Amino acid sequence: MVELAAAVLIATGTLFFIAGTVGLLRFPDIFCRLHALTKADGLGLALIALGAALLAGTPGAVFRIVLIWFFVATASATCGHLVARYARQSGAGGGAP
Amino acid sequence: MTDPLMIFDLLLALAIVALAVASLSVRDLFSMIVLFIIFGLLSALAWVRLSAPDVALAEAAIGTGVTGALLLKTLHHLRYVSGTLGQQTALGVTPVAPVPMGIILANAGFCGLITLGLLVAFLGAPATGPGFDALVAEAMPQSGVEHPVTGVLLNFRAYDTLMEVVVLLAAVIAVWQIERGLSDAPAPVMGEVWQGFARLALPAIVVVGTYLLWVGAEAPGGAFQGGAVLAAVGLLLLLTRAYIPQPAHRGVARGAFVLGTAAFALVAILVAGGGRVAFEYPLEHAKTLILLIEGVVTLSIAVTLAALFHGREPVALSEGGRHDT
Amino acid sequence: MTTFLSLTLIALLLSILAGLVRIFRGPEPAERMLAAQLFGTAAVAILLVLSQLMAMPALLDVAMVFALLAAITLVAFVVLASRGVR
Amino acid sequence: MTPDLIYGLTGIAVFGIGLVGALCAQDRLRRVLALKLCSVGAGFLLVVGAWREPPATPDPVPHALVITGIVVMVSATAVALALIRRLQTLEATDER
Repeated sequence: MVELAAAVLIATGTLFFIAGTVGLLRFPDIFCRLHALTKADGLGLALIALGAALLAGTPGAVFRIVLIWFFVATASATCGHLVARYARQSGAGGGAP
Repeated sequence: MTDPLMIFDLLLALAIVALAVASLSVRDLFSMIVLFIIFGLLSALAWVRLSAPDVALAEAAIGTGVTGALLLKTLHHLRYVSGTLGQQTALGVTPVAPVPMGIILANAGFCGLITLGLLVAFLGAPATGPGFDALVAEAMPQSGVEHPVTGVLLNFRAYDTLMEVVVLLAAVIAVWQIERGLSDAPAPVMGEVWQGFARLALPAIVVVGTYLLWVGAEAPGGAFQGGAVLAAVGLLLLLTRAYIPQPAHRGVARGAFVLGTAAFALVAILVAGGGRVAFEYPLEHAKTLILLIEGVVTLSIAVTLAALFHGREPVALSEGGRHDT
Repeated sequence: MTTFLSLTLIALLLSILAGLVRIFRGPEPAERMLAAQLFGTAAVAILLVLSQLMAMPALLDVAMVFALLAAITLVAFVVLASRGVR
Repeated sequence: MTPDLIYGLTGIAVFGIGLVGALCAQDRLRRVLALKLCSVGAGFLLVVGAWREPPATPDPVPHALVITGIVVMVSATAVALALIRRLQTLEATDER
């Protein structure tokens, strides 16, 4: 039962990653791509981490997975903000004011 | 039924070779560096697939992280100095007297021959040679640590690791001779989001670095990987100019550079006192000695890598000097 | 279960390779760095699955360092690139 | 087609590409990067030599060598890039 739940979680996580890549390729300007990217890989990784945590038995592994997810979530949010600010300052991405 | 993991290996191998070709052939220098960073990322995954997590840690932290940041800094310096900062693409600077095409093709041909020779040698070699794993496994109980790679690095081949720390010391001495001067670049406006993240993440990274150092005794990790992670904190502080190196701090920096080598050599020599050869740790103290050396070497590596990234000796130049990034 | 995890591994790696197109085509440097950021996170996901598949809990530390690597290179890019813009 | 054969061929290919790049690239940064590719290719061959069939653990000695190689390579790259930055500064001041 747990394996089935983990499999479903990991599958949906992978779908989010694929959506993130499609968003990266198809969206017109940098801000849409940024939006697609940080959402998709943030949530995608969260689901995969949850699936992996279900499969991993020892509490040590589960704690490390949660730590990794938390660090990646905050880091990708901050970096998304930094790139957006840099893109706006350098006048890129469709000349948004 | 082909094992799907083999398909993953084939895909990864093709991606690594394609990225290697792409990063050397793309014209824009910035794309070259980004492709190199992704090449390093995928090659670290390849190390993991070859069940070498220690090498993957070292490749990710040092081989791609510090090297990638160094390359970005050098590219920025090229555009800052040549005044083409606004320009989006910085193309490769072709030298004054370009090498004629004939010589380049000849070189490429010879390299092809060398690679062919390597290929023949690799395919002809016996599948699994004897190797050292039996010897190491048998000697592990006397090494004082459980993880074989750390045992090899810090005990059986400790002399080689000492020389490696000396190489790092020599590199930072060379870099401080090459480049001098204070950088007057303005502090980048990082914004509150970054300050909040930095206040949360930097201490966490220091904890992860120390954890990597400690776990090295029984699992992949150790002095170099831990030192590289701590150096990453130094890089972030230097980049966001939270810490600007001052001439007064040079004494402390020099002490930290030499600390790793000095402690390693001192322990090696002192241990040789009681009728033992150098580097032959007494069995009951082996683990504590190894961890003592690893701790000091980690600190020294972190400061050295950060200084290598900063790239210049922070001393005020008399004749006006070069002030840039 | 293992074949299912291997298939997700292949899907994640394909998502990285598909994203490489953005690196070649991306007009501005910021987009190239974004793609590198996505690949860093995808590599962390691959490692989480691999640590299950190869039964090596040590891969979680490798995943942690991967996450750190992606953050370092991106901050280096943003700081160095924005210094020249103003 | 075990992993060690696949990654052994990758290592040789990456080493060959790095060698061609190191000798034939005109641009300084590209040559430094090509040398780093050579060192990764060589590392591949070492770790492939250490690989054993899954139940057995791989040979730790080549892993230690490759870790040492990575650290030495980053020191060499740092010195090379410092020299390149110095050259760039001198060339820029000559032009002005």
